[in-house]
Amino acid sequence: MIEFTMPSLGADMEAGTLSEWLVKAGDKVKRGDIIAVVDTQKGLIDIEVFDEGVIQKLVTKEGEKVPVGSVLALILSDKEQGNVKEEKPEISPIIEAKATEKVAVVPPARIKASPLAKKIASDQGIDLTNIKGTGEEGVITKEDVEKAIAAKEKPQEVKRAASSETIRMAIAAAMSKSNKEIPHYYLQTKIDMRNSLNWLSEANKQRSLKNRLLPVALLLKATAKALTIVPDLNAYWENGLQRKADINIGFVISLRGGGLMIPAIHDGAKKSVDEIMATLSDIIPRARVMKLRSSELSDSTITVTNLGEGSVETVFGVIYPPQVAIVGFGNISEQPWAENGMLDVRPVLSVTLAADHRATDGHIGSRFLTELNNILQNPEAI
Amino acid sequence: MNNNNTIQLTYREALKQSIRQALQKDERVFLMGEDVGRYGGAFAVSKGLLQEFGPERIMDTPLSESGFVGAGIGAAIAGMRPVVEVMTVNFGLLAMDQIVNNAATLYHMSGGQVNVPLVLRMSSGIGRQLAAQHSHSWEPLFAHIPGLKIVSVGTHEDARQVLLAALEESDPVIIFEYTSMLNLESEISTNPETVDLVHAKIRKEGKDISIITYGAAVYKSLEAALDLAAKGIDAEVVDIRMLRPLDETTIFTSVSKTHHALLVEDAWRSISISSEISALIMEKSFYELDSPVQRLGGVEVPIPYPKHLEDACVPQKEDIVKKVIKMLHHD
Amino acid sequence: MTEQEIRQLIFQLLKKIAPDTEPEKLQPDDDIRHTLEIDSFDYLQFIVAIDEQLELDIPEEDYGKIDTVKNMTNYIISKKTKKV
Amino acid sequence: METVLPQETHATVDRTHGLYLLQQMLLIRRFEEKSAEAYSKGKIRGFLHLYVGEEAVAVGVMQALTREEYVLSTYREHGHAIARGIDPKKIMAEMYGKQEGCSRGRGGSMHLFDVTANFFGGNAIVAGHLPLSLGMALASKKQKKGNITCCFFGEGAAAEGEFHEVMNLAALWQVPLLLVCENNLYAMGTAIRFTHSMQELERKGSAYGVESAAVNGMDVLAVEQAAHKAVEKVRTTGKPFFLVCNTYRFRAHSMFDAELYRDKSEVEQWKREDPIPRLQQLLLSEGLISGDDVSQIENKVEELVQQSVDFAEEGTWEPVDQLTKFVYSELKTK
Repeated sequence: MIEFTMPSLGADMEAGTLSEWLVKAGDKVKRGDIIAVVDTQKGLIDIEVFDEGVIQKLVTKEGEKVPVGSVLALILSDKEQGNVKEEKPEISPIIEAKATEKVAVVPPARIKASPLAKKIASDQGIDLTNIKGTGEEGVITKEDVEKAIAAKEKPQEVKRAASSETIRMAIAAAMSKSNKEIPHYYLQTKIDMRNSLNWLSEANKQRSLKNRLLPVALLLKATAKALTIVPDLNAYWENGLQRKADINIGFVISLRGGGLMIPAIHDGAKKSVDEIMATLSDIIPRARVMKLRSSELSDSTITVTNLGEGSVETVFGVIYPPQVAIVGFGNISEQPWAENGMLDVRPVLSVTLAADHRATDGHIGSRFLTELNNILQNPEAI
Repeated sequence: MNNNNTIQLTYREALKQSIRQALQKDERVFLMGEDVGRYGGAFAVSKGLLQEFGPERIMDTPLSESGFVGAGIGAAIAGMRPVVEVMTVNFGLLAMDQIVNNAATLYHMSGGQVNVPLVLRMSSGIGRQLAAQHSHSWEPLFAHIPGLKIVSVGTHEDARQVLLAALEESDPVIIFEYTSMLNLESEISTNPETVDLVHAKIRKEGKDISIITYGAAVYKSLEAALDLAAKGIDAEVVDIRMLRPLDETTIFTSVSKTHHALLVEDAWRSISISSEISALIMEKSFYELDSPVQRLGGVEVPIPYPKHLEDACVPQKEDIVKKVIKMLHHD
Repeated sequence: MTEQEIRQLIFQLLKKIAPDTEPEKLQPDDDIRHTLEIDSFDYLQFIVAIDEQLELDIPEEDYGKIDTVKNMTNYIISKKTKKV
Repeated sequence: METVLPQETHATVDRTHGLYLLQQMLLIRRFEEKSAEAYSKGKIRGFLHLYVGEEAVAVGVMQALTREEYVLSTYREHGHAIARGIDPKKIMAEMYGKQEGCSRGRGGSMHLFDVTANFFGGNAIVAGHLPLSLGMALASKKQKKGNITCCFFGEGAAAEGEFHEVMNLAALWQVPLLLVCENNLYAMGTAIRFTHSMQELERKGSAYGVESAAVNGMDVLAVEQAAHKAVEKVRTTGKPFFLVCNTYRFRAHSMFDAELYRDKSEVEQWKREDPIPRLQQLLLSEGLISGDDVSQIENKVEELVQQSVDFAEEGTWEPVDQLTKFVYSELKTK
């Protein structure tokens, strides 16, 4: 039996509230499926499963806050099911076919609930499979059922509202910590985006409307590539510098109602610009409704903030601990540009780097911005 | 209660006062048993009563448990109100035939013609390092028998009153008194209510769990409830008091309120009063339960002599507290 | 499709992409993105949605022609007419 | 301490009383023979212990007791119940288990009770009722009621501890108790020589300071006379008396008994002592009664027995919903 547990979505996360189950006992799940939504300080997070099998039992009930590591559900792995099948005695083929079908469904595990809890649940039409027992040996008690009833009656909007509140608190805490603990240094440069935008324009001509690339996709790809050359910025500061193998760029998404979501774009260096664009298309709408996967929220190794949509030219970011750097992209605007003694008008992007001085020095930061520039000057090589 | 005056007295003194009052109240009442007269009672419960009431009312008997218990039954049949003291319940076994085959059956097998209004007092229980033959808690053994009424005196109030209530009965009543509590002092009202033998007594109201108990475990349970209150658990302590016939209603009402039941007694746990109540709760209050009924009873061993082993034989306050915390998942 | 219908469709799609905005309050000449604070990504989604609904292919270089409700309406009408 | 009682009696009885004694014994005999028949037909179940051969004891002792005395008996008590004057119809109905029985059918053969006759069982634990009789006598003493308690038991009971406790206590407390031991020589199937070290049972009384006597239990007139003397003693002294009636049971211990423990010749020999022909012969030889009287008695007894069977047959079964009655008193008696 596989235990599906409350994931640790961040070093500072101790507990999460299971907001919603997207599966029920008996459902088949495969690696990567979103099976639950958890409310954290960072908002509602879609929790994915990393195993294949059949949900045997939902242990934690909706609305319940449990510590990281608590069992949320039990999953019967395919392998275990296989065993079940193998143990089946040989019977007539027709019956066997039926039996096999049944094995695939797997009868839901017996739910341990107190007699009183069962009675209340039955009276109130509460499904015990979705309730996590807090009694001895995980038995569902009267209190658990009553909480489930209360949760059922509570309108969903209230939860969401509470969520943005908690997001605000989380940002406040993280940023205060950052400013208090991290000695930032700031670097800024301007990049001529003519080549990049031309490349994008050409690229988009060959793409259907749906698949068109936005400049930010290229910028993220370039950032990832630059980090492969300057890996010290793709790291955590935890008892010293801990370089991260994967480059997962946390991309800041502002929520209209206030607050931020920072989903990670996994393995940015290995993804093509198109793939990064596709990832954004997937992630951004989900971030807007605060439905991100656990790994997307917990895995960022560096952050990119892109405030260039408005009229802001330059953004100096605050590092999200324990990361050691944040890259800020401003507006791409036409500016006079001098090159080889000639004055021209070019689309210019203001790029900043805020980095943790404990982890790196300006020299490293400078190298990163230089590499970024080089990459954006030769987009075709990307 | 209008009268708020209280009096401090020992369990022993409360018992004695009840006997004295019974003797004063009804000419038919007499006390009979081993060493109740000249010796003053094996545990000094009847000390001074011989001088006060004379040898006709306070009768010393030889060591003939079957003989004098049977004589008590005969006297009761013939219109007296005998109070027969069996020095300790351990010797009660010698009178078992009289109790089981005569006291309990005569009313029935005579087709309702012969009443046996006998009161049998037995000191009982563990706690004085008296080892295996003198530390029995035989309440379940006697409570098994239809036709008998079994009362357990768990508090000073009851020590003062139960005998008087028992003498109002037309059927044989066995009263269990607890040797270990004799010197215990407590305050009771100088104008105590008459004990209502029919009903179990809620010694402390609570809403989180019902601790259902009797006898020497009543005070332990009350102390445990006090400790639990400090931890935020509001335990109800139900003193069953009458072990047969059982007041099921009070038990079910309490369990319906708290949804958790812990049964505590000194008698060996298996085939005990707790076993019976547990089964009754399953049968009749199952859907009120929010956790399995739990029992704390005596360890299944003849009682050993050393104090620390003796203490370990029966549930103590700490065991009750621990068990409740575990049951309510409060840890 | 009338002008009115096109406007309604625009509002409807904007509302879908940015539920907490009030597109119907847009003045005909308001810059859609700036007024509603829609970023490039959402705007792209919006254009994709228009395309899906009306089967219009809006090339990237035309993005400048659809910055206001008025311009967009006109653009759509002209594109649809051309098609017919 | 032992009182010497006459072992043989002659015309110490008049016609009326002689006929009465004869009829009582004959009634017991015929009643029990009918019971055995009913048992064989399955009408009576459980244990059925017959008193055949011992009738002189119950009938003889009972003549010395007033209606006020308390009487307690054993599981072989049909004779005592009949001699005590309990309606044979109610006794037969009780054995049938009908609610018209003297114990509402709750007791059966071994538990005949009739408080109106001051008859307190029908007690089936050997010697178990001895302490009760002691207590009842004690109560009478305390209440200064003046009645005595008479307790019948077998020689088997005299081996029980309770017999000894009661002898001791009764003497100690000086209560008006007549202890009547019916020594029929067998405790179930074990002869007295295997159960008592001292087989002259009356001698056990002296150890407790209880006045004792033995009498030929096959002679109703002797028993009656002895009982009168014993009762007189108890009544006047207020002290217990131990009367041993040596007798013999002609039939088996119970209906299901192969009688492996005794020779048929022994039984035949004792049958020559049968108390009923013995009295009948005496009354006839003394010219107190005639052959017609005997026939009349026979007919009367036959009629009474038949009536009891008819009554029992017509009796009703107690409804099962009343099963749990008589466990606890419905009423508090003060």
